[in-house]
Amino acid sequence: MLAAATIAILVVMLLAIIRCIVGPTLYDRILAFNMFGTKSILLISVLGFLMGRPEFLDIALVYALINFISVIGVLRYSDSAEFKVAPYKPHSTKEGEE
Amino acid sequence: MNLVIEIISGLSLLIGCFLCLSGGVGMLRFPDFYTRMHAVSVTDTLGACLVLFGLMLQSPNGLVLIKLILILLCTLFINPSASHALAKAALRNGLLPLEGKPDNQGGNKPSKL
Amino acid sequence: MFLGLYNYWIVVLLMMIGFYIVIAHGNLVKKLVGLTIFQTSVFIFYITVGMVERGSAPIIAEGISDYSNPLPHVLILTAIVVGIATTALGLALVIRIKEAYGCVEEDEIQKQDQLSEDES
Amino acid sequence: MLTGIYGLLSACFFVVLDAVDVAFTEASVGAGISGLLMLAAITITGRKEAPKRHKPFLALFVVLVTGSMLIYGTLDMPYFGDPEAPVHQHVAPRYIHDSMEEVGVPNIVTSVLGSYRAFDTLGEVAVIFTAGIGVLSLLSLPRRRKKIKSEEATEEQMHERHMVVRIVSKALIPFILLFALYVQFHGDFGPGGGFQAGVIFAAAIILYTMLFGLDTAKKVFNPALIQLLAAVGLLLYACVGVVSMLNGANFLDYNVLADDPVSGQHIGILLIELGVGITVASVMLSIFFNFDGRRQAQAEIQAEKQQSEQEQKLKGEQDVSRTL
Repeated sequence: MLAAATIAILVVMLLAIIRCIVGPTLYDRILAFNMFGTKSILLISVLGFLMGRPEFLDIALVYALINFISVIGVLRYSDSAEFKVAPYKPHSTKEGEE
Repeated sequence: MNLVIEIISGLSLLIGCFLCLSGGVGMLRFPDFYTRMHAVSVTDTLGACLVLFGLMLQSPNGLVLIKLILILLCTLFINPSASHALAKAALRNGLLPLEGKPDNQGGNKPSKL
Repeated sequence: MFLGLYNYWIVVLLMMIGFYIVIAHGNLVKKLVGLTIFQTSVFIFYITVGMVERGSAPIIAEGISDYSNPLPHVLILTAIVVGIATTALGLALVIRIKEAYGCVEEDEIQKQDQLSEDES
Repeated sequence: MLTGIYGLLSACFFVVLDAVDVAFTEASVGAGISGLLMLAAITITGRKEAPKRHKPFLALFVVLVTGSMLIYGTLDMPYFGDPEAPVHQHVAPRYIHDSMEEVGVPNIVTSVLGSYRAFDTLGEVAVIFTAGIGVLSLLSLPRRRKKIKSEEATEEQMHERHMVVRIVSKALIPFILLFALYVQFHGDFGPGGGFQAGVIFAAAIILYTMLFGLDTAKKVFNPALIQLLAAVGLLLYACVGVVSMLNGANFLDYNVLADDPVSGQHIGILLIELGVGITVASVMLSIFFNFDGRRQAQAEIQAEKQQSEQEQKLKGEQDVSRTL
């Protein structure tokens, strides 16, 4: 059962990587990245059980935290430069959209 | 008793993996960012919970169980809030949802917000 | 017969990707990315060398007799953190170059250097 | 963006290869901080790359030749996972078999890092410290006196926008800090140690900085104090060595730190791991603060420039209308 779970998770990770490379917008990529992170948490926990060394769970926990931090970081930095929105006036663009 | 636990854990692992897979397929096949996000964030959270729950039932000792619960809590908190922040940022930066076709039931209404 | 060597081929592939990025791209940030990839290939090389078949993670526990070689792990563990520190230093240099020259393209910087030399 | 995935992927890879400690480090460094620093640099330097002028055939050729030569070289290497390979014959068996009696720490990686190769690790920490100093001297900004108004507006913006994330993070940050301490002091028994703990600690504070703004974070974590701490960590490490020398042993030989050698080793490893953790955390933090400070300063300059341009434009229009 664990082996099957590992294979399934690996397949999902592959799909996420494809979306990450293809992804038309930046946000698709971040989304795929987030998903990839979650899947690797699962993968590491399952692998730990598969190998009989559950010490690996620490790493999974670190992933869960670091993944969140990097998603937030990407969001913060993408706000200011990637889209050429005037750096510190986000309201103006929003109003322009609506 | 042992067998029952084994079966339950196997089942939850299976369902979790199925959810993850469907999320992955949805991520690849759905037409625009918001639908993809929907596919991913919903299935991801539940799938991860189920897989971790399945592992929890198999855990050999208390420390492992506690760590698994911590991971579960983390995913439960982090995943939705990251998705929320992502969607908000995308909307704010002017990424519009794909609008329904005119002949659809959704009509011409933009699906904003 | 040579299939047992596939780990080295993967390492070489990664290393060459990094190398290519370093040579072919003019953008200094891209060059640093290439260097990072190169670096990771070296990490992977060390770790694969230290791997032992049927070995387990080098944390002593009961009932396990085979462990992987801990020495490469130690070397790489420190190397990763040192690597990020040096990468940060490189990025800092790039930022200063950007402020001084207004760009991070190699050709442009050389051109500007040439110009200022000609003037003086 | 792909750097993050790359870090995660290589960390998974290390897990498969039994290198738990390395995976731990790569997970915290490769996935988190390195990607963030790259992104910060990209936001400063601009995202677009100039089109290439010359064709990359020459580069491709060089790369291919080097690659094929390297692959030719691998033919003599030992097979993957071969227990008879030369690497496993030299000092590794001693580490694996004797470290439990000599050092008394279950995690062999920690005992090698902290005890057998402590001198090497001291050098690495010194390199990190030097890199931190380098970044500081390159990027540190003179202290600004006046507060620019646009900045405050952003703070408000961040608050409005990321309310949910903020609240979740508020709950999460203490947990991350606690976890970093756990990693720091549990490094003897499981995967972990000073390097990883330092990075995780820094990551928590970086999360705080990103959500609450650089200035708030600088009020909470004083940059001068952080720079001081970086030096203190390194000094702590070196002092352990000096103390063991004063007790009549070699530099960084912990056997003499307590009555019996094993507990002496324990004390020594604990102390130097603490030193490593402090140095790594504070160097990473000061690097991040400086990068972010640069970015903010640049954004402010741009905003000011835009404002002045707009004003000039307005003035010009007024002039035109007046002349009309």
